[in-house]
Amino acid sequence: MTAYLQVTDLNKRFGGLQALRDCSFTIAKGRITCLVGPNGAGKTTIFNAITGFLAPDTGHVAFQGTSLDGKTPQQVVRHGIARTFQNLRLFADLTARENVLAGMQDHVGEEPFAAIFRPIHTARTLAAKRLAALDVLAHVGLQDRADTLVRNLSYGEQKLLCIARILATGADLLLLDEPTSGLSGAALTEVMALLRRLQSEGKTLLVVEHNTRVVQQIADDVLFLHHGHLLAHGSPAEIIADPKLAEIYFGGAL
Amino acid sequence: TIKLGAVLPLTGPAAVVGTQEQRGIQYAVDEVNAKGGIAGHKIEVIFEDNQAKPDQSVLLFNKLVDLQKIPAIFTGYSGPSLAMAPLATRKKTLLVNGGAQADALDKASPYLINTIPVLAGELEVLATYLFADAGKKTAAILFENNAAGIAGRDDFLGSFEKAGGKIVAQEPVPFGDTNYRPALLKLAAAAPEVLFVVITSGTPQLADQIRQIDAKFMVAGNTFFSDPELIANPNAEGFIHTQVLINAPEGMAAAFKAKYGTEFDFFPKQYYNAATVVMSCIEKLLKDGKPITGENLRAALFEIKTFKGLTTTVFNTNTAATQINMNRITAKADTTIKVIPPK
Amino acid sequence: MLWLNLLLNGIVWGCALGMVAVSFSLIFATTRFFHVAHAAVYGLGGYITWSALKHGLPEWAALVVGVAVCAAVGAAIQKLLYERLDRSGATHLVILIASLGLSAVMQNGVAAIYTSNILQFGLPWGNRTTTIGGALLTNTQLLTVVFGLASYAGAMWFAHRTVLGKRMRAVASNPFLAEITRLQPRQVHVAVMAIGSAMVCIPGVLVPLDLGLQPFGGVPILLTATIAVIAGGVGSITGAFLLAVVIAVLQNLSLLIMPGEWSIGITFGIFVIFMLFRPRGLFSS
Amino acid sequence: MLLELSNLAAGYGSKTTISNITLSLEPGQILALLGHNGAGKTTTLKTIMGLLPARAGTVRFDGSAIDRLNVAERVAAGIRLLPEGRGIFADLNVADNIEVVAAQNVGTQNVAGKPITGAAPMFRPHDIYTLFPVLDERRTTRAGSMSGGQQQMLALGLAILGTPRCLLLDEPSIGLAPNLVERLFAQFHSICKTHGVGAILVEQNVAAALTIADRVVIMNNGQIVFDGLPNEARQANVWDYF
Amino acid sequence: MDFLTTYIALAEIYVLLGLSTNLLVGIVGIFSVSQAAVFGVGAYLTAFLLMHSSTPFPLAILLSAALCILLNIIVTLPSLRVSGDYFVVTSFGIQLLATAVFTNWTGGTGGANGLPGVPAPILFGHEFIEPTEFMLLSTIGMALGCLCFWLIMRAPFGALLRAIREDELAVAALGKSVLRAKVSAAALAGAFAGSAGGLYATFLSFIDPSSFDLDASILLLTMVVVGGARTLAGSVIGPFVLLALPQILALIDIPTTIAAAARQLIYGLLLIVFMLFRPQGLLGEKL
Ligand SMILES: Nc1ncnc2c1ncn2[C@@H]1O[C@H](COP(=O)(O)OP(=O)(O)OP(=O)(O)O)[C@@H](O)[C@H]1O
Ligand SMILES: Nc1ncnc2c1ncn2[C@@H]1O[C@H](COP(=O)(O)OP(=O)(O)OP(=O)(O)O)[C@@H](O)[C@H]1O
Ligand SMILES: [Mg+2]
Ligand SMILES: [Mg+2]
Repeated sequence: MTAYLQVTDLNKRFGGLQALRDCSFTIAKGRITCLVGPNGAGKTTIFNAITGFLAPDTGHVAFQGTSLDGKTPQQVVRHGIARTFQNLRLFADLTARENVLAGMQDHVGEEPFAAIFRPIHTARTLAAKRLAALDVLAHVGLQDRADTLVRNLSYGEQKLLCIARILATGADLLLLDEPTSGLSGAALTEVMALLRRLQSEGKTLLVVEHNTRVVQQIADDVLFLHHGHLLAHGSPAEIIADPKLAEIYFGGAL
Repeated sequence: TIKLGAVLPLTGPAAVVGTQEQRGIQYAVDEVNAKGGIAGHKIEVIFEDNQAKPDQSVLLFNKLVDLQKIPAIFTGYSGPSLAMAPLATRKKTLLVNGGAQADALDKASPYLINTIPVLAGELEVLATYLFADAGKKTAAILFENNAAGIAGRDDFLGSFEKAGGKIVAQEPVPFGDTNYRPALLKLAAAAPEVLFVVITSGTPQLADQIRQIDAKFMVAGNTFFSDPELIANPNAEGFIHTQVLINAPEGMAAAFKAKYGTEFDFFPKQYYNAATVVMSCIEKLLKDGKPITGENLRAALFEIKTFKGLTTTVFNTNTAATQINMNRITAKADTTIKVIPPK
Repeated sequence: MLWLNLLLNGIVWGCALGMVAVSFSLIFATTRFFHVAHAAVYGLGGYITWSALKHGLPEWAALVVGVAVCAAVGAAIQKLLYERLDRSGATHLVILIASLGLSAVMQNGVAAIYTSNILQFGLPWGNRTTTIGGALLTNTQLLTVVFGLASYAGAMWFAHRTVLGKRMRAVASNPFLAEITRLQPRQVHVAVMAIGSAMVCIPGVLVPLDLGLQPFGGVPILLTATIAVIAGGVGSITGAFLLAVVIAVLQNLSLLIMPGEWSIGITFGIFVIFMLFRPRGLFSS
Repeated sequence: MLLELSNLAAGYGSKTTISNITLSLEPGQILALLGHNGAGKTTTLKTIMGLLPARAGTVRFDGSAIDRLNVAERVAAGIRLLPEGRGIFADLNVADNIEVVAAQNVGTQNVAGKPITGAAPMFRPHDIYTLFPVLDERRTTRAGSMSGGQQQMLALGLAILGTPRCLLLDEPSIGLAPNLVERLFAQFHSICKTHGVGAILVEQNVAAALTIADRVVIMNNGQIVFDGLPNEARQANVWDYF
Repeated sequence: MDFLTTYIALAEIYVLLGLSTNLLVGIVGIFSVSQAAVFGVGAYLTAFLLMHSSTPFPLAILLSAALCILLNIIVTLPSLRVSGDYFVVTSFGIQLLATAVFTNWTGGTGGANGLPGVPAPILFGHEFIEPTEFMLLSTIGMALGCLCFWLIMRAPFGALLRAIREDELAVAALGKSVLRAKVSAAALAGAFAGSAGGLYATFLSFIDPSSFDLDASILLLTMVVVGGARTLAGSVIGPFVLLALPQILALIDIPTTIAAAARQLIYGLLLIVFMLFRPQGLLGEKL
């Protein structure tokens, strides 16, 4: 059986810095995998490599048996992988609903030809999509904020909207970069519940997370990254029990 | 009052020339008005600024003709003049160009009158003089990269080669740029016997820069060299040039300078002259009791045919013939060395 | 020896351009909007100095007057115009348009006062020549090189060695932090505008000393200087100066192989292609 | 009392975001300001800093009202903010970062703008390098290219240079791995205790914040809903607000 | 009233150009200062076709639009690699390069002399030579342009363009092709500019490089900003206001010799004051 997502021997160097070193791992379908490691370990870089934002120096990524090597970000999304960003990257001057709409695929009228020559059809499908977008927002509990400009949403709401936006792409594998950082208790619980719910709906999640409580509660598997190298792969309990990893993560010199 | 129009570049980079032209017209008109106008009619010129752009010129032409029913409009620069020419034909409005010398202006419209000869005639005189009288067999050309300069280059090239000479190099300089050094260096490297220059402004700077490279060639120019600042520049010693003859009486030049603080240069003189031509036509129409329309003005112009203003201007065609002098700049003065009367 | 002459000529012109580029770079790197009225300040410097000379001041004093007036005008522009626009949350496009308006005001003001005629400084020593490596250079040109190199060195020293210079770079890097660490970004902007404007007065005098004064003469030189600033990499003084010299030399040397009317076009063509290969300029961080 | 807020209100546009904020801070005290996202913590800090005008109430520092002082004057008096995100000059190297801020010699004026005579700065560049030896090693490194943890140390260094009297720390632990958080918090703690600097620490990492806090204030919807000792906070049912 | 109709016809042509500029600069956020160059290519091509071949007028306009679509795509493509300030100046370089070509390629453009005698448009056997007649054509052109602009702005394409303005990377991460969207927008802007060029050349019957230089590009930007960037109404009103302004300023009585400079000075002052007090333009969103 081929793995759902297979990452083989990724290497990436930025100038003198080896950001990724022989990273190989697989992710099983339907599970929540947490990617943990100290700052600068290369977690975001792995995301970038999988989603086509960064060409690794060497190594391969395959999704459901298809190679993603050399694919552009938009092609990767079409294969069913979507990601969020550590610094959100929402469209601040658009409304929450428009942000979700931007994530939806196969829009009629998303190129000028149809927009100009099939105006009625465009308007009609747009109306339908707007309703669909409301459903997606309802999924993360933002239906009331649909027509609020993103800049006026609270930080927690913005974090939720990031997830809504990639849900709208219809992707099955979601890569979330620190979805809970900066969130307070209630919002945090909400996001954790959302992640569980997404899992139960058949999505597969790869999550970068610093909060150990969150990792313990949601992760099925944990990948531990250090200096661009994958040190361990196991259940949360195993990883946390490993004194060597704990020393790297919790102790160590500044 | 009788209203005339003028569409000239009064701001922007082309304003160097445009504002001089404006002063020439204004001076002539003020002079006439001070004497009580033409048969009791005061003259007023409405100046419009086209920044040397064709679309503005067309708009302003329509404005003057439509809103003010203007019979005659002064223009300068060939681009704007050519843009307005078809309108002049359609609206039977006299366009009077006193400064631009591109050959295309000659036949652009029956209503486009040039009170200054187009360059072809002037440069034929120069080329012949250089080859035959001065014995120069090779020439290089430095021209301003605009309509006037290109026409100058083409005309000189044609005439000089026809006379038997050879053009060894040619270089353009952008309009308004007074850094001629790279072009001069390149032209000097071709070792011509004479350098022909056609640039509208910045001639004193040119003289300095020619002196700096220690040039061995003779420098020749057209009427644009009649710039008092150039003549006063010691580095212009020995330059020769044609001059579309236009001379202001001593007192007049002084009065002009007193009024505007700038020299009574070539362009003000030319437009002074153009304004006199138009006003003579108006005078005739008034005397004949005819309405002052573009059509009548044009007819009057060809009836009068020979105008004696600052220079004798003869209209056999739309373009005036005037006397042309060959001058040499010596000891900060312009001396005539040959006279070519109007054809 | 045509090439040597052209090369020297290019270097001289490059130094003049480089002074404009360096002064513009200081301002642009700090404020990040296109202060196109810099061209008008350049022009103003020349006219003020010219007037001071006509009033009988010695050359050096006239230059000092010009520099001082430019500095004051630069500071005033920042305080009275850009700072207000910035406070009202104007975007860079809006500031650009306002700056265009300002240059229209300044240049036409100069044109209304001094006329559009080309004015000459008429300082005989400026045209005297010296032979250098087989080429004749005027005193003005030599002065241009001297001042050009001095301006470059001065700007480098200022930006990287003085506290005000470092403060200026700090403000550019993180305006919010600058505000809360009391670097007083507003004052720094005013200071930078004053310094940049004072600096541009020098080419504003030296170039017209050689080529004559024109009210709109600053525009083409600023355009080319801006290109040098960007191609050199925003914030890099060395990049701005070096590229200014390179552009000037290229434009001169290109005459060796093609007619002059194409040299400007080709230079800009090369620039566009260069930007495709180095989208953040030569010395980008 | 070092800092006193009484009935403070502030907001953006037509909206009043925080109101009735009353709290006080003593020298050497660390006050943890907690609350869920959007509760108004950052807004409170900004108002203290003078970045946002108070719509009602007063801010008193060292016993005098400072509502009329601008940001620069408040900084001069020793109120210092470590902003959300990375508070460093990313394009300058480490040494220049420290130098430009040190040159402003902040914290040596009283609230009336008069220099405090004879007072030497509490933290000079040298002291920062001693506190964070890793910065010393990286003096010539461009600040923006350091790791997240190093950047945060530099940011803290910049915030305490001169003579800080009151530190406002806005979520210093965001995006930092646990090892770094612990280290940094230990530094805060010792700085405040040894130099008598008061600090308001805004944190989502409640556990970490409680380890060093002397007092806890919890905000909800722009209001203070709890003000007490960490132990009381642990027991009170204030956690419903999260 | 030829003056009024000339003014309207010119303003309408500039509206098309304003739409083109607004689409790129206001909507997509590609800060291009080379729209006048594209405009010029459209004008020269139409002029060339009408003067040197028997191409009918509508076909000439279509061909100009087609060429400008292609050209605008090419000149906008650097924005994929070169960003922000760097692109502004790059497109500036493109504009200067184009001016150099217009001025010096004597065979194609008539060089600095310009091209006089471009024939008036002929449609259904009728020659649209009087401004009043021509205004009919330019009005149709402007109306079509506005309709297209309105349609795309309300379609998902409009939202996509706005999203690109805010964050290209995020758009790519959502599976959308930034390249395709930018190319489409550039094509549309090119079509507007190209047909505007064709109308301009046939209306004036004379064109020269001075209409298509950097100043012209900057005038377009000014029109868009004064009218109000990012909105349709803004691009319509901007050209009308800015073309009328000099005529209104001409009514102020100033001694002739300094009048022109003084009016330009007032124009500059007005711009400054306007930007200070209404940075979002007459009918625009806050930018
Ligand atoms: N574009 C880049 N250019 C140069 N260096 C980079 C670049 N992107 C990342 N790096 C470096 O690569 C290393 C890994 O970075 P990465 O962003 O993947 O870390 P991370 O594990 O996501 O850390 P954090 O938890 O702080 O987000 C860091 O040292 C970073 O400085
Ligand atoms: N610049 C602003 N303009 C308008 N509203 C704002 C602005 N900044 C914050 N707000 C709003 O003010 C409220 C309080 O925001 P604040 O940033 O103070 O919250 P916070 O407690 O710091 O939250 P977090 O933990 O997410 O940082 C929020 O509802 C937020 O949406
Ligand atoms: Mg990361
Ligand atoms: Mg906050």
